[in-house]
Amino acid sequence: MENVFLFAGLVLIFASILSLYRVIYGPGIFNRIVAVNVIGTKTILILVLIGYIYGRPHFVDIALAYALLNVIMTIAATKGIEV
Amino acid sequence: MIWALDISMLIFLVISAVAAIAVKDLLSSVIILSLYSLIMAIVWVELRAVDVAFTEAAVGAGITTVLFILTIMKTSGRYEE
Amino acid sequence: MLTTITNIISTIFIITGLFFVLVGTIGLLRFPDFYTRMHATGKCDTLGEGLMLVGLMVYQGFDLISVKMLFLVIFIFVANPVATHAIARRAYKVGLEAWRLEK
Amino acid sequence: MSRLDSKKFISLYLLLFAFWLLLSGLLDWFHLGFGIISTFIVTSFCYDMVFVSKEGKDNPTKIIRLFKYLPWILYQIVLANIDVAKRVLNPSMPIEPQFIKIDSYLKSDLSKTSFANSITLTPGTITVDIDENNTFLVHAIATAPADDLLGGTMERKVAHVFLEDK
Amino acid sequence: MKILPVVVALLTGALLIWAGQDMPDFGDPDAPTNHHVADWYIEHSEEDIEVENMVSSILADYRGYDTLGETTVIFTGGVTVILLLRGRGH
Amino acid sequence: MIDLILAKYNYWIYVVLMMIGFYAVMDRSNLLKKVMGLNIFSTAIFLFYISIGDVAGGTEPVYLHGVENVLYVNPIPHVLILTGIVVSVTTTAVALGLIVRIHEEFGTIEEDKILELQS
Amino acid sequence: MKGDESVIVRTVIRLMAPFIQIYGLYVIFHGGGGPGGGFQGGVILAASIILYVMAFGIEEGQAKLTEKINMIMRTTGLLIYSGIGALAILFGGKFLDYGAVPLPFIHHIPEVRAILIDGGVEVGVGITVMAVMVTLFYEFYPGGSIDD
Repeated sequence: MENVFLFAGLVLIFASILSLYRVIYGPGIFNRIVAVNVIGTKTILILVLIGYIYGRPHFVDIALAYALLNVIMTIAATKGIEV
Repeated sequence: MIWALDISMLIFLVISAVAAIAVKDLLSSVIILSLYSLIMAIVWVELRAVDVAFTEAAVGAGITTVLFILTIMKTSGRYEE
Repeated sequence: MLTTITNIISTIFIITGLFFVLVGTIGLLRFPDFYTRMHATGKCDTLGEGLMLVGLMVYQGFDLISVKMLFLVIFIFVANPVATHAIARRAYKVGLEAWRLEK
Repeated sequence: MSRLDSKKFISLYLLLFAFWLLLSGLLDWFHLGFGIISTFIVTSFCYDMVFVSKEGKDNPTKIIRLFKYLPWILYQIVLANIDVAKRVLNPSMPIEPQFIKIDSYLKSDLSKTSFANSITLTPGTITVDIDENNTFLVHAIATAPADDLLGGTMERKVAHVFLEDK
Repeated sequence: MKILPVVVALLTGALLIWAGQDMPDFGDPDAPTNHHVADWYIEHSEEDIEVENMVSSILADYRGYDTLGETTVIFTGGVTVILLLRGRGH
Repeated sequence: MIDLILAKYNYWIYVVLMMIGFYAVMDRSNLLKKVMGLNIFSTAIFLFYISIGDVAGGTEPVYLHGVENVLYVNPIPHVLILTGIVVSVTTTAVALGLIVRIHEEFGTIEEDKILELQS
Repeated sequence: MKGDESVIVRTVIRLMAPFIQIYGLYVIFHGGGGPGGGFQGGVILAASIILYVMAFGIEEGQAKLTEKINMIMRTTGLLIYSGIGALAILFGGKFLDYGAVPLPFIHHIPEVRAILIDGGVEVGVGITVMAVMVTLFYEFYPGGSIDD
């Protein structure tokens, strides 16, 4: 099963690197916020999967905390754009 | 095989650091900086520093980004001249 | 025997989730404007990551860790659409033009 | 400080304490004691945030109906993803984006929120804005899903869950 | 783009790379850093303090002074920002 | 040579990150960019410390019960870096406060213009 | 500045905030058993208040957690930490030597130290960090600074 988790982690990182294109070149601030939000939700999964790869899965706490704080980051970023 | 994950994360880290410095729009730069710190959190879980990863996730996503954005709002300028 | 079956089920869940996540990423790259990109990310990421977490829950069995992952699934299903809505609303308020089909 | 409603307070306390137990899982007196104290602090800090008085009637019926609603919405989410996958992977990309407006008769905050989240998760539509007159502004990716939404099936189902049938 | 900052940054980097050649390998279990106090902490921390997380026990007990100083630093930072941004014009 | 690069790759990444941060602190005239460069610089140093304490094949420094002869990662750098992160956050907050104050005083946060205004 | 988020964001934040706070307190009290501790829990607690202020506006937030209570909490946390250290001197130990503090019913010294770390020191750090972070946020938020 470790190979499945490792494969899943690598595919998620590949998807994040594809999304990085939108972060760097994406026209305008909104595309960047969307792409960073997407990479953030992928990060939650990568954190859980690394816990399983190392065989100590009781570190889901970090992923939970990150999920909570990702929302704050997104809402704060949308607030920073003046209407 | 974990080294593949490690190396790709590190390259990701360098790219996002360069992007954070090079982008002209200040708000975009702050958002890329938060991306940088979340990649850093993954690197620290890989190096088995769980507490440090927790702190970095909390600080990088929660506090530093919010403070930077509020400063940009107060200094009333998104674009660098 | 039982372990093999659970492993196969969780692998199926994880692979399906990965497929949807990849579709969302391709949509993020391919769609022509901001609002249509939100369609790809808002839906595919939510379901893809939910499916992967369910697969990990099946692998883990029933204990406190899988309960925490259940919280994570619920949280993603509530928070992801709200984040999508917040970004789209601010873009609409700012007056971002939507892409239309050229006739 | 508004008036303390003891029923709301106790139900929120029990809910949060159950959440604490599921997170902690340690049943020794030390952690249980801290659980009781911290749940009390949080409950007294935000007792007026979760159960709002105008939404507080007949909660058990709502929960039963919510569980009946969940399978349908999950099925719709899967349909939505297959729909997006078809559109993304098709080389010609069959999309014609448009904005539509829906006048809704939903009243409470909770039902509006559920309706907006359901719109975002189901095929081809995302909620963009909601104004004071309960008008939802929806971005649709093609004409067919927009017509589906204007048909009003989902609104009726959400209204049924929150006891707000017309 | 001015030339001086690039040169200074590259020089510093070259110096660090030159110095880094003598470091022990990455992830080497026999590196000297992993064997002075670290072994003692890993072996004895659970007998001394009934806490599973070694980082917590070192942070709050063996190196309690550090953490007290850290908390003081946070407090001072908050007070400094208040002094900078509040109540001007007096 | 190739051995040297592969055996210590974390160290070289830290050097690269540090150079990026250092360059930003020196070259950018916008004060916010300088603070961002400072953040990147400090994270590079943290990466160096944690890399020193890493042990290949080790596990997290949380006790595993019921298993003999577990190899744990060195916990001391983690403790030092926790303190370091906290101090870095406080430094950032104070620096941002100073930037807000500078903007109120001079009306700009570009270093060149501030120097012009002062002279 | 008033919060200008839509009713959807407000409702979700209103429903989520108590759970985020419980989670933050859980992280503070379980610093010994896994990852976490005072600093991380304090930041999560502050994050819940930051979310509340961003959705409902600064006046609502400062009515919930007033500047006076915030000031008291800022100092209380530091006082708890150094107070436990001073208590150890009072009972004949050295400064911050938790084992010297006598607790009722518990005389096993490693357990005393564990309890004082989890329930005393981390709580002090958490309270200080939370109050300072909220203070920073109030000061930087447009219209949040109080002139007295």
